[in-house]
Amino acid sequence: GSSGDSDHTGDTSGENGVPDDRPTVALIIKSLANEFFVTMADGARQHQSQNEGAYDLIVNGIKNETDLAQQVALIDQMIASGVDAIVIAPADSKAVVPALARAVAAGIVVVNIDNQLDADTLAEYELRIPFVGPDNFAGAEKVGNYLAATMEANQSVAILEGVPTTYNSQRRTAGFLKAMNDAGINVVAQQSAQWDQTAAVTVTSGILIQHPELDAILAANDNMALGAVAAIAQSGRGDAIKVVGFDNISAVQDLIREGRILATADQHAALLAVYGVEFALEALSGGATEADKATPVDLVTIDTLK
Amino acid sequence: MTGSARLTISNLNKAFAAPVLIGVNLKIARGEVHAIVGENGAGKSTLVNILAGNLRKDGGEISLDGNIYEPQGPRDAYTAGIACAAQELSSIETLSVAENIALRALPQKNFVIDRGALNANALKLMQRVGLQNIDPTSSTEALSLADRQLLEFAKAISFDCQLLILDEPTAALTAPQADHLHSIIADLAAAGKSIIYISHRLDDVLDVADNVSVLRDGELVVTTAAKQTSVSDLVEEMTGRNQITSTARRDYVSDAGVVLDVTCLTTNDLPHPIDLTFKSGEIVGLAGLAGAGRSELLSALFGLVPLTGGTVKRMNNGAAHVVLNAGQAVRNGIAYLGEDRQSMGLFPGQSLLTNMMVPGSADIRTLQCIDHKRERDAGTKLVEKLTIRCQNLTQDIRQLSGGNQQKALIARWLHRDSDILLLDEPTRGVDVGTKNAIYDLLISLRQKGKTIIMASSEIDELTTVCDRILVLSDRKLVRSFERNDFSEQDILTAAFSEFTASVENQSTSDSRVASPLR
Amino acid sequence: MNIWRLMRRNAEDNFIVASLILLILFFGFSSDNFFSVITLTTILNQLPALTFVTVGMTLVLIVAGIDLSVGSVMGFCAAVVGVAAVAWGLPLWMACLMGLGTGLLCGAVNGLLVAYFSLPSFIVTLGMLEMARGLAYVTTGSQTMYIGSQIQSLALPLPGIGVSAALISAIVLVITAQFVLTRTVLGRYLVAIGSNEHAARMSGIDPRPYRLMVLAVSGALAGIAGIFNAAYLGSADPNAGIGLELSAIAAAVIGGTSLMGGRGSIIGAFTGVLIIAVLQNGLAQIGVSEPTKRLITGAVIIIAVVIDRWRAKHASSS
Amino acid sequence: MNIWRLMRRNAEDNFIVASLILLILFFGFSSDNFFSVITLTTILNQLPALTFVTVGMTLVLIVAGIDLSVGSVMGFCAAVVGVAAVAWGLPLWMACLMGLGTGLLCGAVNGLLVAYFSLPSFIVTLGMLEMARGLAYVTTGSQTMYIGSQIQSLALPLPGIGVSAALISAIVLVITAQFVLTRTVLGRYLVAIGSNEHAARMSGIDPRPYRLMVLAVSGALAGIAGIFNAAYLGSADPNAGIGLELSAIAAAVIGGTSLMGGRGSIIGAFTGVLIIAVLQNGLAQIGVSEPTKRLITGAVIIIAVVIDRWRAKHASSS
Ligand SMILES: Nc1ncnc2c1ncn2[C@@H]1O[C@H](COP(=O)(O)OP(=O)(O)OP(=O)(O)O)[C@@H](O)[C@H]1O
Ligand SMILES: Nc1ncnc2c1ncn2[C@@H]1O[C@H](COP(=O)(O)OP(=O)(O)OP(=O)(O)O)[C@@H](O)[C@H]1O
Ligand SMILES: [Mg+2]
Ligand SMILES: [Mg+2]
Repeated sequence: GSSGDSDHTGDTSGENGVPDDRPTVALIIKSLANEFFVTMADGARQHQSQNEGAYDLIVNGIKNETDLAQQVALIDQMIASGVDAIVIAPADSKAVVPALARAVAAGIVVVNIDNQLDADTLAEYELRIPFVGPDNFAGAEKVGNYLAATMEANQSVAILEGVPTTYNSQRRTAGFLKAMNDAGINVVAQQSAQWDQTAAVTVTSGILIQHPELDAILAANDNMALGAVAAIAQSGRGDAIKVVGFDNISAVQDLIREGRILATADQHAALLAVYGVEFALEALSGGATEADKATPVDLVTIDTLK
Repeated sequence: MTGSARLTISNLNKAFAAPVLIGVNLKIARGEVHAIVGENGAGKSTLVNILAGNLRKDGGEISLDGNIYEPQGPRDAYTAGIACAAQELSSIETLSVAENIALRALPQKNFVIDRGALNANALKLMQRVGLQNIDPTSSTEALSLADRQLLEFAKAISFDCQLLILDEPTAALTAPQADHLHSIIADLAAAGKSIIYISHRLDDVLDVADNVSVLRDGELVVTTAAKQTSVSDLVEEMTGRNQITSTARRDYVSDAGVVLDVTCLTTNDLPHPIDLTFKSGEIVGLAGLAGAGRSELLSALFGLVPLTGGTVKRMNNGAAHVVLNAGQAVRNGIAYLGEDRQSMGLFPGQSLLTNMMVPGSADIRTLQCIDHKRERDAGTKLVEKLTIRCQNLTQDIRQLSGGNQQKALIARWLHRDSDILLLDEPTRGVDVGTKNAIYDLLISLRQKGKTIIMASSEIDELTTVCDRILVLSDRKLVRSFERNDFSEQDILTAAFSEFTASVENQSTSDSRVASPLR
Repeated sequence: MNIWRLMRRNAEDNFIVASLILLILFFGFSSDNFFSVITLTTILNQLPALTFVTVGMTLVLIVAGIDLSVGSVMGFCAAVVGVAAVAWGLPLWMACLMGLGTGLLCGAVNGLLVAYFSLPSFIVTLGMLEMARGLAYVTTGSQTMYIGSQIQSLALPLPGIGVSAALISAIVLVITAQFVLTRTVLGRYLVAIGSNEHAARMSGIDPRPYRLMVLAVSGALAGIAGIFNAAYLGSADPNAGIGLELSAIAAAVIGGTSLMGGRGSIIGAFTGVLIIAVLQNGLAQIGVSEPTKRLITGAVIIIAVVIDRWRAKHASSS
Repeated sequence: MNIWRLMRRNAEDNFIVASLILLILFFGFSSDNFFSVITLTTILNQLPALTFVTVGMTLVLIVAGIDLSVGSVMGFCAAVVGVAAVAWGLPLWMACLMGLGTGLLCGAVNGLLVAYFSLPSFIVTLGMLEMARGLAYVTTGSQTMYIGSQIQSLALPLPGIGVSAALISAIVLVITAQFVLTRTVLGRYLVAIGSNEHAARMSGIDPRPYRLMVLAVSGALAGIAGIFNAAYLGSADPNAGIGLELSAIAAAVIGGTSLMGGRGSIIGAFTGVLIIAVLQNGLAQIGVSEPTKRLITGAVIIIAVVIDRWRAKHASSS
């Protein structure tokens, strides 16, 4: 990865020291400590380097996904830096809206990616911010349905949630639940492992003891899926319990090939930001693209990896 | 005074903000007990600290047995055969008594501490210094100040040193304990060890020392043989003035009202009920041997230890307030000076002024602004009155010499202008000149109708200033002497009475049989 | 009272101002837009919450305690404000009062356990850290509550003055607290208790009510921080303030406060807050990667203290 | 050496064992399956990493220091192990050695700054907390690295013995450290330094090498914890160990270690670790909601210390 490099790619002044009129796009994402967002950032950087002359890029993220105040501060700082466009993956669908309203008021083009802003709040600020991103609910449902197809009705599963306050966690959990309900599978436990791998081992271990009959675990991200796999290995139940995840991080691919994880969902993180940036550039150049754009969510299984 | 020079100090200099030691020359022979005396802040402890490797000298030369001696730390002093009992007692509370004594060289067998040897060695040393009643495996937390001072001494003599430095080793000790310590010093000297002995008790100095050096303002003014000098000569050389004695008038106002009424007081450590009254305008002394319960009584009067029975009533203009805790005591005009200034008095890291201004004058309220100018003026006056040697009022209290710290704590309560002063060893570590000034001060406070209750291990101090002396023995109030029948001999006899009783009466039920030396 | 004298006197014994200036210069040269009014405003707007919490923390540290619960309590109070304003439809001032009261209560519970049950403040407030966060989730049902633009007025620049009510109150707090600490008997008692509790007791000062008070104040200030956090976000975020305790302690210690008690400066702590805010802002503006941010933040924390200690050594030896 | 005597003696002065038993009983009655071999194995499997970190922390606390960086250092070391094993294809033992070395290095840097530059350990290790986390992200490119089943063997029960290599080494560590602390000169020196640094110096003990050593050991133990964490997860998670420092401090203090230095027990700290592990497990088994988990965790931390202090008071007054 290029994460060690400076993220302020491209010069802010032209070749001869003359200020240029290239627009600056700020990409504000959630945790740069999370592989999903790192991939997203790398995708955007790569896109920028392929379109060197077209725009400058600043990438910023927050320390952990729940630090809302820091993300609001980032928006303000980007306004202060005089960027032309902000592409944002909001840490919260409501709380960042006022800050984004300030950005719009400052004449900045704002594009929403990854996690859709709350419609009511937007309406209150009379804002129209285009959304480019995947449907977490649909993605989770896809994964859930794939799992359900390998199971029978009345079998039991457990769901590992992310940080319960986050939108993504709530949507994915809802998607999982819908798939399970549709298939008549019992959800016997539903606990948060805080998106964290180590916490996932602890929680899964507890669930396995309490529900020895368990047949599968649905984790709201791949980190927790990895934790669940470790817990299952430690419990000595080996292949008996199926695991599915979400995000398609690189580490799960080996496990999917080994058959220890059944499926995950790929939201094409690398492309997500690129879509957003292209969207913003288009808007800057006058092409009034107000409509939302859905990006694909693909199921990843042992078959798709071949 | 036999043999060649063990320690030679020539032209030693040391300065902090101001020079503290100026061109000091000193020679100490094998088997010599060499005393160093001087006023508070004269530089005695600084000299000791340089020898012990705690401070680096600025200039000059030190040689030990003919070799240049330049310690980089306490460890070097130790390897060079120098042992030191510092003025400020520093026991390690979470270690056992035995571990404290032997910390430098814990005996080990196969990398494991040899507890048997450790405790046996410690017990031997403890018996020697008079701590035989303490369990070597107990923690030092519960030790009294006197015991801790003896522990410090035991630590210093725990290894076979060539030069033993004792900085005010008897400050917290009673006369019998001090005598015992002096006899050990004599034995060590006879065995060829050199000893530096620092004390403000000049009689003792003349008793134990072969030679005496006087430090005045960092300069070594004279070295004489102890036999050829006298207390008054020493005082004159220390201060540059003639003999100082207490000069205040002493009429006893006997018909004054009662200010403190103690009925049937008992605490965990004072099992025998005590009934006492204290009047305004009197100085009452508490005499006794170590562990007799003087400190315990004073802290009970101040509300620091829970009473198991009885009451302490503060009588003020006809009204009586029961004193239940220290806060109430202070608000009712009672002041308390604890025996251990380090843990009970000083606010380390704070200025001299702050240290003198807590808890502040009696009219002060918690939510009040500080009148800095008024405080500075008050502080300046106190510094003059008690001759506190400092650079300025904002100097960190830790940078003051031991005796000057003690004076700052007395100043605290003078500033408060309390009606009743409970003073536990108020002149501990204070030089003779200031001691007399403090006596004068106490007497003048008495003239103003204040009540002073002071515990002291120096009986002559009590007979000098007190109107009444109460004697405690083995945690029991045994006798009371009025001014006209003071007799050191009788007081001492009374102090021993309960101990001898319990020795005679071997079948005592109290497991904590104390020997007179404790 | 002469603010400037107060500031200057403190600047003298806080070399840390030098670190701040160095940092500002560094970012000024690294980013084109750093020296601008809008950067200044942005930084100033971020100060209030951390300032409130840091002032409370400094007071607690001065009495030789620690308050790890500030971040969670802040989140909990923000949650209470949100629920009171949105779910119960209370007027904003009443919701804010409830937030403040919640903070005070949490702090008082801490204080009671620490002062009157002699428990270590580290553990008590660690317990409170967990509990207050749990309560924040319970209160909000683990959802961010959108409060609306009314509360934001607290965090927006006041017309005519150019700075927000939140910032003004933070500055008033800093000056008041510094005044109380250095110029009142109360402040001196706090220092005495932190410096030698035993000696304070023997001077007739009962440390317990002061310990209780200081922790209660720290809780109340965290409550106010919660209100301002909600104002800043326009919504109540039950996750607000995670890890804030470490920032507050870092700010206090960078500003010369001792973790051993008995020594501390509010103005110094505020300088620490400024350093942290400038650092966060500057790093965001030059847009370095997350790992680099972490590395720089860690290094700046250490360097700031190195500079301060180096100064202290230098000053005492001269 | 008689382990049982050692344990019993310590159990006597650690009433905390009572808290542990209460907790076990509570979960036993709340959950049908708590009293089972599999619960026991599961809990035992979770111990190693926290135990290693807590032993280091206890030693640091005993010399009156603190090490906030353990969690990050653990994450960093796990990252190094992962990269060495996966990206560089080194043999596992060499990768583990590199992880250990990394921890030792981080700890030594902490120790050097604290001991020889007289900086407060809180700040130095807070700086290291940030930096090590940054380095963990750099090393892994912020990606979880799947190492594979080879490393998991460390965390899986050894055939014939029934417990894992990780657990055995954790227990060996606890016994060794307790032994060193109470029975060797080194241990007594550490207590002396933490209790009264000045007095220790006067006895010819130079505190600096000991402080350096203790922080370096804490780093190295965090490194080993990183290896076991990677073994536990089967992968290297650059986010591993966030907040671990607080758990470790809580375990140590619950077990009777003083934050003021000079007092501490490794066996006690291990009891603290057991309490935390039982708590986490029990809560996961009864499956309460996240807010409830937080509330219970907070309450248990406080109650454990209340019981311990109540015992201490009771013992000293009788
Ligand atoms: N660290 C320091 N910084 C500044 N001044 C100091 C420091 N240590 C000692 N001094 C000053 O040096 C002088 C000598 O102190 P020292 O402790 O040697 O006196 P002393 O003769 O032992 O007095 P005492 O009889 O009271 O113990 C005092 O004025 C003291 O204030
Ligand atoms: N006979 C005894 N045996 C053991 N311990 C004792 C005995 N008498 C008193 N003590 C303890 O020793 C401590 C010292 O008592 P206290 O300080 O009141 O005596 P003191 O007369 O002031 O003696 P010191 O000069 O040692 O201060 C008390 O706390 C008490 O618990
Ligand atoms: Mg001295
Ligand atoms: Mg006494």
